[in-house]
Amino acid sequence: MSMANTVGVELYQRLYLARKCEDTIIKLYPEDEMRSPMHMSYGQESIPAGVCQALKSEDPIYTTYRSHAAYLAKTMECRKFFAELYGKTTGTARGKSGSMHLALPTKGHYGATAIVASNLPLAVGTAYAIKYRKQPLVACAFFGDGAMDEGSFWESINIAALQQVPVMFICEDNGYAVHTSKHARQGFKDVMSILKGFEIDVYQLDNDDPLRIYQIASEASLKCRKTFRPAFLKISCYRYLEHVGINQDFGENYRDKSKFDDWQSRDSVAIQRERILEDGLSVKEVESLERKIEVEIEEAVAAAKEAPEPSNNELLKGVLT
Amino acid sequence: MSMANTVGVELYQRLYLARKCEDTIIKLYPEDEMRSPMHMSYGQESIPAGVCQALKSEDPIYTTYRSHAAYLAKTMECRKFFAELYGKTTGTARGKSGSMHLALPTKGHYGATAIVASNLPLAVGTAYAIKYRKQPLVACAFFGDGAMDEGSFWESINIAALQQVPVMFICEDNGYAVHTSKHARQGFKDVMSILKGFEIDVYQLDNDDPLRIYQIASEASLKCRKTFRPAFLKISCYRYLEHVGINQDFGENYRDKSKFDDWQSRDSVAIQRERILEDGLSVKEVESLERKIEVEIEEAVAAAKEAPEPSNNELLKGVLT
Amino acid sequence: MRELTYCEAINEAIDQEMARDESIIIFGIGVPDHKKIFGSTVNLLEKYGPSRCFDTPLAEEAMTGFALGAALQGLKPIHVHIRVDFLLLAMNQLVNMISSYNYTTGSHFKTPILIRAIIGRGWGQGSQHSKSLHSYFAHIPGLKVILPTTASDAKGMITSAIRDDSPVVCLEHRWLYWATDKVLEETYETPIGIAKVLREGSDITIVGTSWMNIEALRAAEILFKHRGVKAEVIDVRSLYPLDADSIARSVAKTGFCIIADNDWTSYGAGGEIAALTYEKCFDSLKKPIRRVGFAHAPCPTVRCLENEFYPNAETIIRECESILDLEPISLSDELFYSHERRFKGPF
Amino acid sequence: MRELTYCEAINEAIDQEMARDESIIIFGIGVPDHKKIFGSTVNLLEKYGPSRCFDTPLAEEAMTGFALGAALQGLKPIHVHIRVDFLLLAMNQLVNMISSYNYTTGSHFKTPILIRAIIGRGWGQGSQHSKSLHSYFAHIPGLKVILPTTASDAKGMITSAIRDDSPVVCLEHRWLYWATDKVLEETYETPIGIAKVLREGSDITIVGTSWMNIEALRAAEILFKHRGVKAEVIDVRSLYPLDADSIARSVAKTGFCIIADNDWTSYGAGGEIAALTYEKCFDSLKKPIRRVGFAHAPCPTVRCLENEFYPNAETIIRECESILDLEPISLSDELFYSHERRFKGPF
Ligand SMILES: Cc1ncc(C[n+]2csc(CCOP(=O)(O)OP(=O)(O)O)c2C)c(N)n1
Ligand SMILES: Cc1ncc(C[n+]2csc(CCOP(=O)(O)OP(=O)(O)O)c2C)c(N)n1
Ligand SMILES: [Mg+2]
Ligand SMILES: [Mg+2]
Repeated sequence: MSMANTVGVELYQRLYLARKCEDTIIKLYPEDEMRSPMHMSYGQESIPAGVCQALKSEDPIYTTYRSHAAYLAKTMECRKFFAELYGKTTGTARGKSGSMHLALPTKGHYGATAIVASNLPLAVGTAYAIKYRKQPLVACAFFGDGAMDEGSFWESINIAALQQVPVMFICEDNGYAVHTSKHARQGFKDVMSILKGFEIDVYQLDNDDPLRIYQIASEASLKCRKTFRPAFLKISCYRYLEHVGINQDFGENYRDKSKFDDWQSRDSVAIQRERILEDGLSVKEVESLERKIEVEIEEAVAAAKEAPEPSNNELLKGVLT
Repeated sequence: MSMANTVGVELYQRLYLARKCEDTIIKLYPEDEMRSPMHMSYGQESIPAGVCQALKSEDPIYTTYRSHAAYLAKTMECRKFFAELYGKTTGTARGKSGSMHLALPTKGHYGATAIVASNLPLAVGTAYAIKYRKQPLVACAFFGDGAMDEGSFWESINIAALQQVPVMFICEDNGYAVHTSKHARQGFKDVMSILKGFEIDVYQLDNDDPLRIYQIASEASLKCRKTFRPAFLKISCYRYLEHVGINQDFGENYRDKSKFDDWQSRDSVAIQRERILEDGLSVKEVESLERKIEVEIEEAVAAAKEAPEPSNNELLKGVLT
Repeated sequence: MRELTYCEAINEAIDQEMARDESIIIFGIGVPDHKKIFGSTVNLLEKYGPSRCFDTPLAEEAMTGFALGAALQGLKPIHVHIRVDFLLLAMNQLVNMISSYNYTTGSHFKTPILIRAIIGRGWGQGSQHSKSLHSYFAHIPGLKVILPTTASDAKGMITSAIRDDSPVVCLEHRWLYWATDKVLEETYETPIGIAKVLREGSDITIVGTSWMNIEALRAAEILFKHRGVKAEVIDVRSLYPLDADSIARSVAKTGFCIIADNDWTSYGAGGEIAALTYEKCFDSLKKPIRRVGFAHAPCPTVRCLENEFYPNAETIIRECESILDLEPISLSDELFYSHERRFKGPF
Repeated sequence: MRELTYCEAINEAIDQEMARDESIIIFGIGVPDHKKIFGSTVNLLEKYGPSRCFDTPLAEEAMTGFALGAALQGLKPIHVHIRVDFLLLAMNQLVNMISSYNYTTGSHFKTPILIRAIIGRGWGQGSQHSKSLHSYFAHIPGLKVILPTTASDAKGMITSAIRDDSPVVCLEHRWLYWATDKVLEETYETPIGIAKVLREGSDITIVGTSWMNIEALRAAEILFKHRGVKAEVIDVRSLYPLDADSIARSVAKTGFCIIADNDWTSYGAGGEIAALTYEKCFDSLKKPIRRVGFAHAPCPTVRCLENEFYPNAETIIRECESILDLEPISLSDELFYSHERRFKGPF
């Protein structure tokens, strides 16, 4: 396979892993064994997939409670993932984190946070440490459009721009904070024109084509590593399901089902599948790598179900470091 | 006197009152009877003077701990002012506020705040109430360039822009937060280009000519009252004295004395005095209104010194409303 | 009398007050959306329009200052937070500004602000969505703090809070939302600062805050059934002002006291209640007071650890047995509350 | 042994640690300016350069998160606040993030963060520059909280705090900055979590936090001089972990206890200390514990009301007299500490 080809395939693997893991969650959630509120990435997978494809494994990332796709795309593993959702000792946090605080530092995943906008300053601090320690890394924060409402967002952008540290801000702009449209929250028309005023590089994409995201993130991270100039990427996307939970919620009138149909018609997972087929992979090859991922997931779920729950004394372990 | 003339004279009265009150503080502070940390307005009087000249008496304003000029310019009274600095029952808060929390709601002064950027959201909330109650008012927040570092600043701008409420944000840009230059705090070159992206009107002035400030504030407040579109004014100024206290501090090397000389050579109080003389007032007339203010101040100080201290039971009064 | 759920009672209080007084506005993230803050803000947008009931940007600090600014211009703002944890972003406005604004500026203003925040146990929500923080608010001079437990108190105390010229923080436990109680149709005030005996008894006093009252009542039931122990359950209802006298009266009678606080024990509200009760009942207390609360850890998510983290009726029963020197009751046949097995009232 | 001021001791601890360990950085508003946080950060910029000692924008929330992010990448940040009141802007990062970050993400990290904040009484500073808030920090699982009183403790405890892998909040009372004490030149650790007897006695125990220890010592002096009362003064030094056993040992001996906390009493740290002490000394306590603290009001600015607001040695003496049934001592000839009449040590 050519280089471009490898990228395309890896990108698809990240996408497919995320999509299939969430399909599995949707299937198994009603069993009531994963007792953790699920903020599904469904439909938004391509941003973390594209960005993580551009990052090195050791590049630290911070994500939100809408954590699944970013975790899976960054770590490319799902055993600890499912074990954590099932609350087992084999999970990322031995049952203490659930869906909202996933982390796997050995793969550069530094944690997910359930307080909106709280992870941006962490990425800036990590970037400071990276620069101070002369590491060839870039730190990365993923967040939703809701984060831009918070003061912490602006403080973080300002500090990063002031300090010129290698940090990438990735805004997953799905247009809503829970059920509130950005038009009901934002006192501006175009945030990019505002952000351009800071000493950072800004990039924008109005669709969620995973390859374009990968390309932009590659360019941005390359420059950011070299120049220490922070980068801001705003990428549009669409949440297929309700804010939290595994169902659709188009009956609630806060958003238009036609928009969903539109986004789904250019679903990023499907697009990327087409693309690698066009790139020369045979249907068989694609199905075989899909099957491999599905088997991994099946095994991960089976292992998670088998694994032991934490014992009671786990509760007080690790309160102090 | 012509209309223009009246404005010029009133403007000068506000300036002179502020300047002379602080001269008096400088003179009497060493007696150690005013036991309140003083963040002097000295040199920065023209912003509150110009803006308050443009406001109605009932327009609510919020200020910072650098409170003197704004208090005096808004209320045009100094008896309660000095009484408060002396901690007397006749003060604005019967000795509970000192220099940092002055307020006189009957004159539209809604309070001074010692936590940077904390008063911006109050002005927005007040503006919301004004609009809701259909009052012909505009709310106004004064703050320093340091406030722009805080998340609360950005949240407030965003909310005001979103809600389109009659609020004016007045940035007294003296270039420093305590001893830290804005270049060591700001990740941008030009905040105005950033703020323009919000649904607000922005105005900038790179000197502190009181008449220009009055004109800009008049235009801005007129428009703001009519359209409910928030206004942002950034006006440059220079703090003559140390951050807190009554002395100069040019020996400390964090700022250049030559800059001070430059600003002082076009001192706004002096400029406005020239101007009213040019406008046709005689030296005698000017001196007479100066003398009137001086007498007021002398009487206010004497009265403050005479007035009783609060009794101990004042301590627990007013904790709950 | 009709029965309402706690959630309906909250809604009715706000609705009736908003109908009565045009200066009341209500806002917060999600307040007018279709979920209506677990249902507690239904109909308000529809009845009072978007200028009195509105959504906000995610900006807890500024929107709290906004509430103060609106109050100073004559409005009576109600600010709602779907989790109390988000109020940690607004502590500056609450503690440095709202609590002391009127005092420091000379008592010229009124600050009739009600801050509603939902607390408590969800369902694997973890450490950032499970705090209580009532001791934080109660510590600050100038704030009143209420935690209604029953639906009738929810209506009456929220009505009082809205009418109060001081800022009030109201904490509503999520698990109480389904609990029903007889609630008067007409508007009424339940005074803030008076504790309430939820169950009378003479053998031991259990002082509860919020949800822990439900656990205390269940514990009292079981203790009576198996051991004939008559536990008196006192709902503090309001932390500031605190009705320490009512608690002391009960403890003077029973000689034993357990404080079941819906929070971490260490440096929590239970310490204050204990200290005051010891002071007032120094001679009548027969044994040291026991405090029951969350384990000293962030809240974990997996159910088995969550169950370890949260105290419940069983925890209280075991403490009672220990303090009263009773043999442990076999609890295997008793049912306890859980996310699936809800307390639904009536009281 | 040399004497250092408290301020010099803090500076020496940081300086020695920064020399030893390149991963330590220190920052905060004004940290490198010429005032050097009342002198406590002198020489650091000069010695370690602007990448290890730097100023920041006014952005308490984000800079606190920054500290956490830097720690997760292997640095040991020291974040300094010239007033603890500003930390109210950072409560989200401190309570929702720093305290629980390692626990909730599975204990893969270390979080060696030291937050220094100056507390206490200035000079007419008023309500927004005079809080203590130590009970806030101590309430949260995952945070350690220290309040050194003497210069030698300041050096040793800050050294321990910097080396600690858990986040530590260190509160430094402004009026202690001038106090001198014998301080070892070489680096040393003073373990966190052990109380210290500042003055031995057998008649009554006075437990102090921060500045209130100085007032307690003065009270003890006067009580002994006039009434022969031997008060034992115990400095808690660390609120979390709290050395409740040492306090209990003292109270078991004396039978009487006063807690003098440098904060509002209501729902403050004194409640926790009292509750634990009652529990452990239920049989030995001869009278209820008295708590001494700030008046329940925002701090006013005028001196006469400030003096009413803050407790001092006299307040403690009066409580001792009342608890021990002594005639009031005439205090007109005694000198007390004030802004002008500073305590300067040595201990
Ligand atoms: C500070 C804070 N305020 C409120 C909430 C409640 N909340 C959880 S998710 C959310 C919406 C966030 O929207 P966005 O950032 O766009 O992310 P999305 O869910 O769309 O991915 C809100 C308001 C929160 N978690 N944190
Ligand atoms: C939130 C907060 N952080 C820090 C401080 C300490 N502080 C007091 S004044 C000040 C500088 C503010 O500068 P600016 O806003 O430019 O106002 P100026 O003093 O120049 O008028 C600082 C940092 C504070 N009062 N509030
Ligand atoms: Mg969104
Ligand atoms: Mg400034």
